[in-house]
Amino acid sequence: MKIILGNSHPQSLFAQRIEALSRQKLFACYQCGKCSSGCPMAESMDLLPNRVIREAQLNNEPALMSCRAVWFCSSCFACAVRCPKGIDIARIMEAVRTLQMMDGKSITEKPSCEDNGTLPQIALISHFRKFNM
Amino acid sequence: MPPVKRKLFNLDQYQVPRGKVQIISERCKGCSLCLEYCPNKVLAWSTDYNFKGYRYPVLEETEEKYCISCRFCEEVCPDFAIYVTTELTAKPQSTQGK
Amino acid sequence: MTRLGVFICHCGKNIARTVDTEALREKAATLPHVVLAKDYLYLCSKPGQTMIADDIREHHLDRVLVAACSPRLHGKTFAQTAQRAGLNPYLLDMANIREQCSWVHIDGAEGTEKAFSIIKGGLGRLLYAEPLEPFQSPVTKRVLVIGGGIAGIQAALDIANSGYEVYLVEKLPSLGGHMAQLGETFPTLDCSSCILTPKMVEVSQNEHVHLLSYSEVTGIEGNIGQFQVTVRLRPRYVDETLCTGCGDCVPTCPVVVPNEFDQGLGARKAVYLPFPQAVPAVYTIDWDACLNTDKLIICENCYKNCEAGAINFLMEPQEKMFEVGAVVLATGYELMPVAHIGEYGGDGYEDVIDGLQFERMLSASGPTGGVVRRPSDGRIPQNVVFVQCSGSRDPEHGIPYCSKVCCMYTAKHALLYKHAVPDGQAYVFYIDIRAAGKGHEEFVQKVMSEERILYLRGKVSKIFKSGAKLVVWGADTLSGRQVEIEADLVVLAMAVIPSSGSQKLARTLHIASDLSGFFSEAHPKLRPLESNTDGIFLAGAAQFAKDITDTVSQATGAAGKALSLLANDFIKLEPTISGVEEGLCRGCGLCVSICPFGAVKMLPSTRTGAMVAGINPILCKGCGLCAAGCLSGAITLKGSSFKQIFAQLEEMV
Amino acid sequence: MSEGFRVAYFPGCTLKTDARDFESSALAVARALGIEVAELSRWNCCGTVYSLDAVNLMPRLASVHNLIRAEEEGFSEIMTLCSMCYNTLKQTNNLFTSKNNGLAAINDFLCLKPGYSGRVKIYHFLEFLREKIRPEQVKNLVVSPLDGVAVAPYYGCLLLRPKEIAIDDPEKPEILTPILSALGAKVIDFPLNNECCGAYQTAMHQEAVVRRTYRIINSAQSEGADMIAVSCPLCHYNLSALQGLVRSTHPGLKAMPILYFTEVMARAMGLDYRTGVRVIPQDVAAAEARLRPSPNDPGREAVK
Repeated sequence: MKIILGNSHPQSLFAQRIEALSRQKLFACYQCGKCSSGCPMAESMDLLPNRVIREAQLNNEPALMSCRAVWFCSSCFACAVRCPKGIDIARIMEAVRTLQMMDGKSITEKPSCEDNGTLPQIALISHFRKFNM
Repeated sequence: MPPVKRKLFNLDQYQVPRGKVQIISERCKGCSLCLEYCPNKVLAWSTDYNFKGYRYPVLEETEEKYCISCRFCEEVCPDFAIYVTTELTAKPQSTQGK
Repeated sequence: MTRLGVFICHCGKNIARTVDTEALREKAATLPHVVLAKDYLYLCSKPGQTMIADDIREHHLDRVLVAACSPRLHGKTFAQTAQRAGLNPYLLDMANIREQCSWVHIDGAEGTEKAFSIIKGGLGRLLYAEPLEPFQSPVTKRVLVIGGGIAGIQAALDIANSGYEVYLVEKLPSLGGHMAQLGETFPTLDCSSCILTPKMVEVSQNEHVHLLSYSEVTGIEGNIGQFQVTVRLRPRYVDETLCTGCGDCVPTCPVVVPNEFDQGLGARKAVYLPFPQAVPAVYTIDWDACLNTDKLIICENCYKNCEAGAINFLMEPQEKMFEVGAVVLATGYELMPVAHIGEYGGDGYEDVIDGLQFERMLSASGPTGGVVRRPSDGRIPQNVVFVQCSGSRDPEHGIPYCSKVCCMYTAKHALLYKHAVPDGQAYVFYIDIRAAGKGHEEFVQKVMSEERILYLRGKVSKIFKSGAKLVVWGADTLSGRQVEIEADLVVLAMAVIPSSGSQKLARTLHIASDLSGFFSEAHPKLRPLESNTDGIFLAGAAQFAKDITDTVSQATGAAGKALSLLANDFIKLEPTISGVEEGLCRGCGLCVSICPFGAVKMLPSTRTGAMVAGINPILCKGCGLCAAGCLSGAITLKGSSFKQIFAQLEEMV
Repeated sequence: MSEGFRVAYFPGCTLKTDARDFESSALAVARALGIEVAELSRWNCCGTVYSLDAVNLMPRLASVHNLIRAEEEGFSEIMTLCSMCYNTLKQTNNLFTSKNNGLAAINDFLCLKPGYSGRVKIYHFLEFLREKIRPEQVKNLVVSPLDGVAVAPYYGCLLLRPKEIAIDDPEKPEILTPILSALGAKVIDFPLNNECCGAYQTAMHQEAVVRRTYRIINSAQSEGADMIAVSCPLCHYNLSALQGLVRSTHPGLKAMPILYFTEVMARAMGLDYRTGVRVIPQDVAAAEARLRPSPNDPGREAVK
């Protein structure tokens, strides 16, 4: 999909919402990719973390609203401690999750706890709290 | 993680002198000067005693600890009980110095 | 009776657009003491200047106000005009009605009113101006060059070849600096030491060069034209004049330590020549490694074997003092330690090395004889990963700036590795490729296309050991994939930082350094070769990371700056400096601690003998801090006296 | 033994259920070291995860409640065992040390007098051990040293990141090294010891977590580890309970015992702490049993 930038571009509103929710400077990112290099969950992600930031910089709302990668982020902050620009990428992931949830797109999968009675409550509660607010 | 100690690539190009320590145990009166000053700490006390009743130095060489033939023990010994003959040059096993 | 002249510049439309210059002229003409008021299209033009000069003579003007642009731009121009007309240049002042007036106002009436107020203020200030004369100071025709790398060598040669004496001070036992460590140089791949060694020899044999190796500058007093330098010569414990460089001392030396010149990859003895081409070619005893101490001579093996009798364990450090007229700082750089980067293993992995260590491996005279080997087991590495921006462009963990040379030397490393190990694989992780020099981009393109080196656009997140291999976690942001490489060797292009002694030197020399520790230039664009202290010039990586080409250019430039200073017997200094009214000085000494240039000292008064402030006119930069700080108003900044400033304020408000 | 001191202890949900051995071993170790542990008389869920949403304050309430409880009971410090509780409480508390922090809004919302002051300090048990206990004190209490057993401490993410709450260097953690060494263990520093195990993703994206489990255990194993010591019930679950699933794709992976670090301590000190609720796969339990029969081992209670 070609992104048409310019006056018809909707004034980076989506990017601004992400910045407001995460309190991170999206445009400090120079796309070095270090977050993606070390992300433990990136194998399962459809967009690498640096791409998530890039799409936000491009104000590409459709791409981010349908992005599954943010649901694989386990907020381990490996990206944040190593980011050369001090951007907390986990917060940006959370912001995109929040925006997706506000849009009613969140709970498409249920925890698989029914078929695994041994799951400790810490797993259930944290999963619930992280993804179902 | 402690900083790595790298092996030195061209160690084999360097040789160090190797001395053979000769100890005349019966002259020794156990003043310990040689043990104290040996820079490579190749000397140790004997377990038995000489006829004067003193412990005397014995050689304790390992891969890393060998006589480098500085001959300082010769100089400090008040009883001329120790001397060194430089016999061969050895490949250095590891880094040394103070 | 004061006869004032006011000249108002239109600066094309720059001023005239929002300032009614004609009305301004009419109003200015009515001000007290003004005998002539004129406006003109471009006063800085030749006809404009001629007009002013003619009017000064014709109308016997004794003070002139030029209402135009900032004095920073044309202050000198109009001062010269005044001088040509026979008027003391300090009796001509400028009123800036452009930068903060016409440029920032949209409304014409407002602009004109503000311009008038500025002119009134300027006239008030001018009325109390005093004629000043510049003074002179002699120039010692010798130069001190600190640092014996390629920058210092080049600067010293350029100065010496012009017939002036040079003291070249090098901290280490040999000249050469980092360039001597390099294998081949980008983008032409000529052998670094082959092009450097002749210069090292040349500088050491030049009759005008006093080479002080194994020495450090410990003190500098004085000022432009006359610096008194103290150099501490560290004892080599080998007499330079007797040592023949035969090397007979080495085999019997029992102490083996890592060789700094080989970046810790090779060995040397406690008595050593850092590298075969070292200049001066005399041996040095590393007292920290030697078995002997100041109190005890334990080992005399080298002494016994030296037929020239050059070994002297009792050598003492020496101090040498001399005077120079100018200083060239060429203290170079070093690499940020790998230990800084925890996620790359810190300094914990033998097979993670920095760029300079790789250079030593590539160098034919290096510890591996030019063969690329793994430090851990000596094997030829089949997979080599190069990581650019290790510490650079990383304000959170390293340094914020781009180290400038890493893109190029990494490309060169990859190429030389492929030449050495044709069946090996080299990978380069990069964020951006910065190859903005002559032939640089072409070189990188060649490395990519001809050598088939895989460039991966992404920063490495983690390096760790797995068995005998190193695992590199990276990303290829172009394909949007994570990348994992099992490497035999990882070369980190560590950030270029100022050499470790440079902060101490900056304090010794009273010169400024930037946030990163590099010496600050006097102006980033127009005076890049000069420090903020007159007479001290900058060359090479001491000012900022740069490659050999740029270093040599800057060194020659700095030498040129020093030479143009030495071409004068005297230097003219601005008279707009502080002066002390001794009768008012209470001798509190506050000004001494305030002065950032060390220009104020407490001296006994010539009249009363009491301790009063004295200004060294050569060191004083005319910043006015002492005048502002003086509790009894004893200090005046000439050309900006309190009388002048208050008069200006009074007229304006 | 040093003079005793008293600390407020926040257990969290899992330490009262699945991870009871973690709590009981920690309490036994603390008692042996002269630390008086006082459990908060009232506490609720820590929130389990720290919400990264900068705008919404609601997710912080669970943590704040606990902080208020601590102040009510006169404590100025809270000690935690579970890495997740530590992380969540500490991050929430850190929020209140910055300006414009929302503390006033939260206190207004809670309508509690006097509300939370923002002054409670959060510690992890490991920090207590580092700061208040000398390794020799631990060593003195060891009755059956772990001679020869290679223990790999696994820190995961929650104790080390984000860096504002890190109890150690996030890239080179070694806070457990002196303790394990004092027990006589050979400490294995493995490169993935600070990598995330996948955490709560285990509930929904189990296959992704199994991949993590494999990599982490494999890394420790190839460095020669006999067992892994953890500090988080979630890490424990992911590394221990999922090993069977790992072996379906990586049959070569040997069973790796996963113990809480306090269990390792308690065993070496000869303290009885078993509560009998451990849920570990059979083969992991077998590997653990092979590793080192403890003299006063009350027997294995491997379930599943």
